[in-house]
Amino acid sequence: MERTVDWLVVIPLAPLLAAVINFLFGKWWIRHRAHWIAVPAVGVSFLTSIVAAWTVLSRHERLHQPLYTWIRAGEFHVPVELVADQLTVVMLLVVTGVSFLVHVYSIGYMHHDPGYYRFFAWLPLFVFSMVMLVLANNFLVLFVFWEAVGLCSYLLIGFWFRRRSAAEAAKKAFVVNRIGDFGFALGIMLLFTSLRTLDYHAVFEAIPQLSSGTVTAIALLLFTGAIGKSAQLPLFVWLPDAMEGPTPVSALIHAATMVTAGIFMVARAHPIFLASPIALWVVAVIGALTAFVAATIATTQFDIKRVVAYSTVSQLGYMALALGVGAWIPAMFHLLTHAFFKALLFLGSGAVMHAMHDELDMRRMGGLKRWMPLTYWTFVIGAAANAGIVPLAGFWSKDEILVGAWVGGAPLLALVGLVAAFFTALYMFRAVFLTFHGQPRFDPHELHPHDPPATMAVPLVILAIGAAVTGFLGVPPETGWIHHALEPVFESATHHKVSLSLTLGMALASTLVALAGLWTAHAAYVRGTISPAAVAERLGPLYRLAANGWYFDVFYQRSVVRPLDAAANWLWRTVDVGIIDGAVNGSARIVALTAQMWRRLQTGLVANYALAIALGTVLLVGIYLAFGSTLFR
Amino acid sequence: MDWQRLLVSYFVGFVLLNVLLGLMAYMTWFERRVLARMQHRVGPNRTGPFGLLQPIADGIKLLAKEDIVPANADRLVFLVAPLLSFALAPLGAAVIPFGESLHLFGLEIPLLVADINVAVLYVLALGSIGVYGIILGGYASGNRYSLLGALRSTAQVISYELVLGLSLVGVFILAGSFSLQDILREQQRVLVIGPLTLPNWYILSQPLAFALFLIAAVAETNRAPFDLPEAETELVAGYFTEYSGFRFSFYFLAEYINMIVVSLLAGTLFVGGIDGPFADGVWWLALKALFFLFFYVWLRATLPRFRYDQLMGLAWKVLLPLALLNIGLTGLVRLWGIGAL
Amino acid sequence: MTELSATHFLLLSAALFIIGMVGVLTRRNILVIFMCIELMLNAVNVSLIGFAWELHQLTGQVFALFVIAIAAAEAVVGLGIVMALTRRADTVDIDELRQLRE
Amino acid sequence: MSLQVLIFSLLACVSILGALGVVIARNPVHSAIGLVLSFLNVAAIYLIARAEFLAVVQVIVYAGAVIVLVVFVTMLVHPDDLPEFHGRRPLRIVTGLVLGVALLLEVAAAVLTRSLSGAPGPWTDEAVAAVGGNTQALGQTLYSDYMLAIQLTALLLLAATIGAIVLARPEAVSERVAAARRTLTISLAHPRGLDQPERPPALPRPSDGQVKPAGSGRPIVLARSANEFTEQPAWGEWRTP
Amino acid sequence: MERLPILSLITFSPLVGAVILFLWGNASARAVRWIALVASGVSFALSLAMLLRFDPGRAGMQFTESFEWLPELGIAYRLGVDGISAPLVGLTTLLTLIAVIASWDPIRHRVREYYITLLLLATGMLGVFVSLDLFLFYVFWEIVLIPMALIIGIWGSANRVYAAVKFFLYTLAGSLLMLVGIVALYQEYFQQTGIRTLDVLELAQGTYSSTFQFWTFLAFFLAFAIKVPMWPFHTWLPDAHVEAPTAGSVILAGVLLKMGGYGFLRFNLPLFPEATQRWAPAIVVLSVIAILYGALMALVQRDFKKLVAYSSVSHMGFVTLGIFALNQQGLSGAMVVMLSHGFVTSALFLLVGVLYERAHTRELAAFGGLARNMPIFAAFFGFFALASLGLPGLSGFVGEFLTLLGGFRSYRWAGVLGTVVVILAAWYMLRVYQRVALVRAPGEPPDPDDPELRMAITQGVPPVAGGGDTDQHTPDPRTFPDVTWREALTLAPLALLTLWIGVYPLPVLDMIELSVRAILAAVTGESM
Repeated sequence: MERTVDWLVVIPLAPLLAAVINFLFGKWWIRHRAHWIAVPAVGVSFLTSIVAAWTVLSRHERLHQPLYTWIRAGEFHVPVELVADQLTVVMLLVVTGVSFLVHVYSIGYMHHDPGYYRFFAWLPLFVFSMVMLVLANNFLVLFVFWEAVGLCSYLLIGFWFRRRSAAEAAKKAFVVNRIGDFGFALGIMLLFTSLRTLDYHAVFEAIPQLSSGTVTAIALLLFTGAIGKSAQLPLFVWLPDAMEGPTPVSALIHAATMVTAGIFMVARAHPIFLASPIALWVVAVIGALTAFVAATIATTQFDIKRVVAYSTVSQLGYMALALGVGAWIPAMFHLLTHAFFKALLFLGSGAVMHAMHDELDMRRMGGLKRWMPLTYWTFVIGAAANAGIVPLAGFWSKDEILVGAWVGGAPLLALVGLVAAFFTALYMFRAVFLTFHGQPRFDPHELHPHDPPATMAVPLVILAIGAAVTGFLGVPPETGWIHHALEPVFESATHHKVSLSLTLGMALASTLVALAGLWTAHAAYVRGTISPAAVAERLGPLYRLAANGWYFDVFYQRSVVRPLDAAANWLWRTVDVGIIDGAVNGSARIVALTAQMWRRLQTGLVANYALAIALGTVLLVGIYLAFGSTLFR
Repeated sequence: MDWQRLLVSYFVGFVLLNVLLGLMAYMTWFERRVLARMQHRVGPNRTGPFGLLQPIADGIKLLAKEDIVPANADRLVFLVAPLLSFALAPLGAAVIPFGESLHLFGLEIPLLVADINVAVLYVLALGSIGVYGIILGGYASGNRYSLLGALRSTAQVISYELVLGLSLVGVFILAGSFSLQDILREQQRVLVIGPLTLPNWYILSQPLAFALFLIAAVAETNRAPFDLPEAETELVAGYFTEYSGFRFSFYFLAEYINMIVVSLLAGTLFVGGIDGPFADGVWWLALKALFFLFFYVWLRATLPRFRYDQLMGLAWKVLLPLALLNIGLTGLVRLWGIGAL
Repeated sequence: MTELSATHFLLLSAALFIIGMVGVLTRRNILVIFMCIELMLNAVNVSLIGFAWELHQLTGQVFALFVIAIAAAEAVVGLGIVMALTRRADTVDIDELRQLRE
Repeated sequence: MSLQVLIFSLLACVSILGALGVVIARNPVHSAIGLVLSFLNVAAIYLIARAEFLAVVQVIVYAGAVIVLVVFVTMLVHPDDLPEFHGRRPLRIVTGLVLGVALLLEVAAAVLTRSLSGAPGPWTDEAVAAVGGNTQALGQTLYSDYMLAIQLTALLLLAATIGAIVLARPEAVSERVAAARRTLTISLAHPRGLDQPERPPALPRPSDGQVKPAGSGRPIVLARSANEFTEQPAWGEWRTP
Repeated sequence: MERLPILSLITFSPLVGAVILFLWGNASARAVRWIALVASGVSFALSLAMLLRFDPGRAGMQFTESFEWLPELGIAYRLGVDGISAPLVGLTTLLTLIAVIASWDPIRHRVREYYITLLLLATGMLGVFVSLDLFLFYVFWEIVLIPMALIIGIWGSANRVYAAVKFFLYTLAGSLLMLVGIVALYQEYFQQTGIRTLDVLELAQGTYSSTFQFWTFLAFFLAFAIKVPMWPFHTWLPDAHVEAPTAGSVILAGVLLKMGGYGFLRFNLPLFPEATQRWAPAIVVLSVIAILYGALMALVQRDFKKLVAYSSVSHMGFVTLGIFALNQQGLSGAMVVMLSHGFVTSALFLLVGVLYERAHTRELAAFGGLARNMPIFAAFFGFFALASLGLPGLSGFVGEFLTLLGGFRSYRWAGVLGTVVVILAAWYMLRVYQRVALVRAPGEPPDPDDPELRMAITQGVPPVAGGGDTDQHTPDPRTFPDVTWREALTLAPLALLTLWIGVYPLPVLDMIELSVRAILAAVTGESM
């Protein structure tokens, strides 16, 4: 079942080499030829992934390639091994596939940027990191590349480093991710202290030996990492800000691949979660809440990329919900479909921005359908897929999640999901209508929107096709291709028997909800029968809550950042300089004062010194005379 | 105990002292006559035949003069200083051997007051004590000229004493003793080098030392051309400006006695002392000393006075290194056995 | 006390030494203090020579010789210091020479 | 009481009197005379102790060199302004005397209550005579057993000589020391001297029409010709033409 | 077997350079620099050879040299390295070489004296790491002190004398306590066995009463704790770093702090196993405080160097935490942290030096937007900032993770609290990176395509001016040239090593492994 191969390393190595070459020689030599290195490299990686996937899926075997031992300290032993099982190859396909398309798209999109080579260094670096994350065989290596993708995210969000907003967003993304990593790292440490190993297989074997408390702790700590990376409540705040990066980055990292690392990790570690019902429950609740909260926020945003970003958060919430209720395969299925349609949506909005000269505010768009039909149609496909309109990809996967939640013992959460689905359709089509329909709210004489060039258009089309058809990988529900493919991975998980009626009922419900959202959006932004302003007015505080992202940022700023800064400042000025250093300098001063006192003995008069010498002589001789026989013998 | 020997020594010393004083007196006459001849003058010739009574007349004159003590003077020191000078001057002669012992009245009478095994050092020590006469006299006069003269003299004497002492070290090395008797005995040996038969006088083996000794001795006795302490043109009369009468004469006497003693010493140390052709005896020594005394006068008549810095520079920069060189060379020669003369 | 012995030397030495010490303690003129120090060194020599004589040793004399040498060195340096001091402070009164204080 | 003791006592008495003279005399030159007296008598005592060489050395070095130097220096430094002429310090004299008497008592007690306990050495009078006398004996000991010590002493004397030269000629030496310091010293001062390099005060511009005052407050006047220059008074009031 | 005394050669080749410089009084600055370069280069090359020939399969001392020095006192000239000291020797020679190169241009006054001091310092540091005799060790330990104080006090910036004196007295106080400890140990061993020795390995064989261990441990501990420095003995460090010249900071952070950690490993643990166990919890508390405290301090610093200095405090907290966690991961991790900190913090100080050379200020507020005109600088800075905040794949992570793991195993709370610092480190490091390298220069307007500008135009929100309030007038960072090739030459090897340790730390870990295991066995009393 397990086969050792030596070509698996090509998948990460090709993008790594591209990244290194572009980084080292890009600025002075390669410059605008950078894509000639990066794109083929990722292509190679993608092709190799296909080979790997074919091998794994058709032959039902795990591929395995040991590389080297990374750390060895006592019993702590961390080898770097590449392992490809079914879960991995699915992820590999998504990662390398979407990456390839985004790379191609970037050739056109980033063409005029002075940091072109840099972009084509960081992007393959990200591919490398993500691929390694997926291929890792133990938790520490997973963690390493977990952080590495975070780094790439930092580099790419802050790509336009001259913008304050971009720099701030990058920093925020990294630090917030680090909060999650803090938990993740602790989880790994606890895992190691409890089990003396970090290897997936060994860990999963040993899980039953642990007490339920420990397992819960481990699971929750690991999930903290996922919260950070996959932008779950309450750490999702970084993701919308991450839109300051170039749009291809948003598409690739902050929609399709990196943010799903958390989902992947939980899925990868499912034996641990399965051993802890509490942890699963927490995952599900956080997922559902995230889905709902992010959907409400998305509804109120005007920045097209932010809408899509919050949509991502919301969709990630769905996946987490799926994980929490034990619907592992639907979670991965949604991950897969989401990758396509979210990448599509981002690239589409990128095309819009491209055409609108970096305008992001939907209130200054409108009527773009006329000039950008290709973009329009692909965007609509993406939006519909996201909104879960039959028969596009999102419909199938989201439906499975809701079903899974229902049967997984959390009907309430399924209902929350449904509500969120309404908002999903609402904000998605709000974006479509505001952007492409109606009259242009800009001066068409100044701006001449047009469809993007081929390098950008081709990926859009391919992704649109993907967004349209990938859903059928999961058809029929419960027994689709994807289910068969991933079955071996999750064989230990319990399977709920799902009745056909439930499936159909849920499908109907979600379709209705989605259509309701679509109708509402149409009414509000096309027909104008509902005034969004009036609704916002009516809802008042609720609207403001959503529009301000539920005040998470404000809360963090007020309760964490500023108090910490103030406390540190106080510590520095009072404790460090005042008390500790004060004590040091104070003791020095005491010595100096004492010395000043002693100094008076130093009269400078030779006569006095001579007198002291003579006195000493007299005394010594006297002592010698008196006690000499006893003292000096 | 050997009271006898003590008495004999005392007697010899008494005789010697008187001879010295007499010699001293006629030394002044000798100097004046020779100097006058050299300067195409006549010199003292009125008092007695050839002016031979002149020293006596001078002596009477000086003794008859008033003994003036300046008001500013440090009285006690002023009075004692010339005595000190005068008293120390003839002591040096006590260690100079004037010949083999005489046998008179069944007694062995050495022609030598005291045979000390550190005789030469003793002479040097006397020289260094002698300085006090000058410096105290100059100081006690309460007069700036005197003080300056005294200071000059002190510095000069100390410096040249060093040269004097070091120049003799070569002799000591060869003789292996500080005792003048031993040194004399060494020189009485005969040196046979091939066809030549030479006396083992140290002037032959230590010519450099001899030259140094001669120069240093002149300076040590404050004679021309090193008579800076009493440079009349600059310092009135140096440290004895304020002295008059017999106290002045004490200084005067001391100077001439010193000259005689040094001449005797030079004769003993370098040219064999009583050793000479035909028959050894005190006459040889007298002859040699007379030559050195003549040399003193000759110098005075010939050479101008040194400038002070030249004087000191000569001592420290020329003579002292030469003396050290001489010591080193002599030491090496002695070490390699060539000097087993 | 009828025969000369080291005790005599020692008593003389002690007397000279203590006279010197008292001089050092009581005088103000740095030059006189200097002389008193020489006196003390000399006193030490007396006792050394006394011992050497009594015990038929030369070590005492050797050490006396070293003491003399060192005294000479000390005199040279000391007087040099006095010269420098008077050149700077224009006094030989140790009560006015207080440079050691700073 | 033997003759030896008699002579010894005589010499010792004179020597102590000389020493007392050193301490008591107000005039340092008198002190020096007392000291020489004391030293000479001590030298004579050495002769009694059969240390002829040392006796002579004592005279040459102590009396002839050291004290002469002291007297010399005494005369160089203000001979008319001696501290003792300005009064003595009674308290200090009392303390000094008390301490001196105390030490004297202690030492006397030590000397008189104890006896010599060393083993007699080899250098009897005969042995000394056999090698040719005190000087030869001393020389042999000195240049065999004390070779290193005597070399060190020589070194010490050299150092002292150099030190004395340095001290006595500060002006010439300071330059030489500075030159040596330039090559062989690590200075602790900051290379830039001051933390904030002090700017030189701005020079008055020619247009300011002011003449920079010289040290005495006299204006510097540029002479246009040699005649004019010689007419300016070197010191004193400035003459207005 | 007659072998080359390679450790002596390594240790004393800088000294030879110093002596040559000392004797060659009028050497030109250029000649002086080249001589120093050759001397430190020889030392470095020899240490490389030593490391290559080092046998990681042996736990004991290697390349030992020994000859009696003062046999009556049991003092001998004993040198040797094991897995703990060998990497530190390599680190020292490398950083010395780098310090020599880094001082090439910035030091323009008293060049000869400077390099003499630097080379002397190098010998002292190397001696500390290679000596196996407590006497020798102490001598070298004190030798280090003086040149360092001189470097700070002479070639430092404005407040240098205060900093130098503080550094000197602070560390001297500690080392005097250590001297007391050494004497006590010597005496105790003598009384027990009748052998007078100062051989560390032999002394470690002795068994001492627990009271004795308790106090002697404390004496040694304080010396090393001040050197490390542990909270609350750290206040000399920011002052010393801020005032020291760049190379001085490099050496100070790169090597001197390691001497403390090395001291713990070499002396405190093997000599006083019982006391180590008793003291460990208290020390772990201090370490955790140091880790968090240093990070918090770094958060609010306005002076670039001070920030790096406080981050050093934080990092060295990891070292002590790892050591006193008393398990294999902790100890190995502590060693790796020491190496990593040596590379990374030194590089950060070099980078600060690069800026200081151009701006003559270290105020963070004076900088901004350097990534545009100094891309190589920004790349290096970013690299080392990431390494400093413990990014996996770079050296910082390996050590920190191992120490935290070790701490977590022994004291769960310590591991948890210590791990918090990964957040804080990211925060302050990225903040300063943004401040210096990103965004714009102070007072520079936004670029045309910047949304901030658009906001300014459309909504009337004025753009936030770059930079901050500075008291003094500083040159415009936009005019700064990028790093020179010489500066790059100092940074590049450190970057490579950082990457190497991060990616493939196994050779180093293997080198350390057995030695650490031996120490652990001594402490816990278990057999290997």
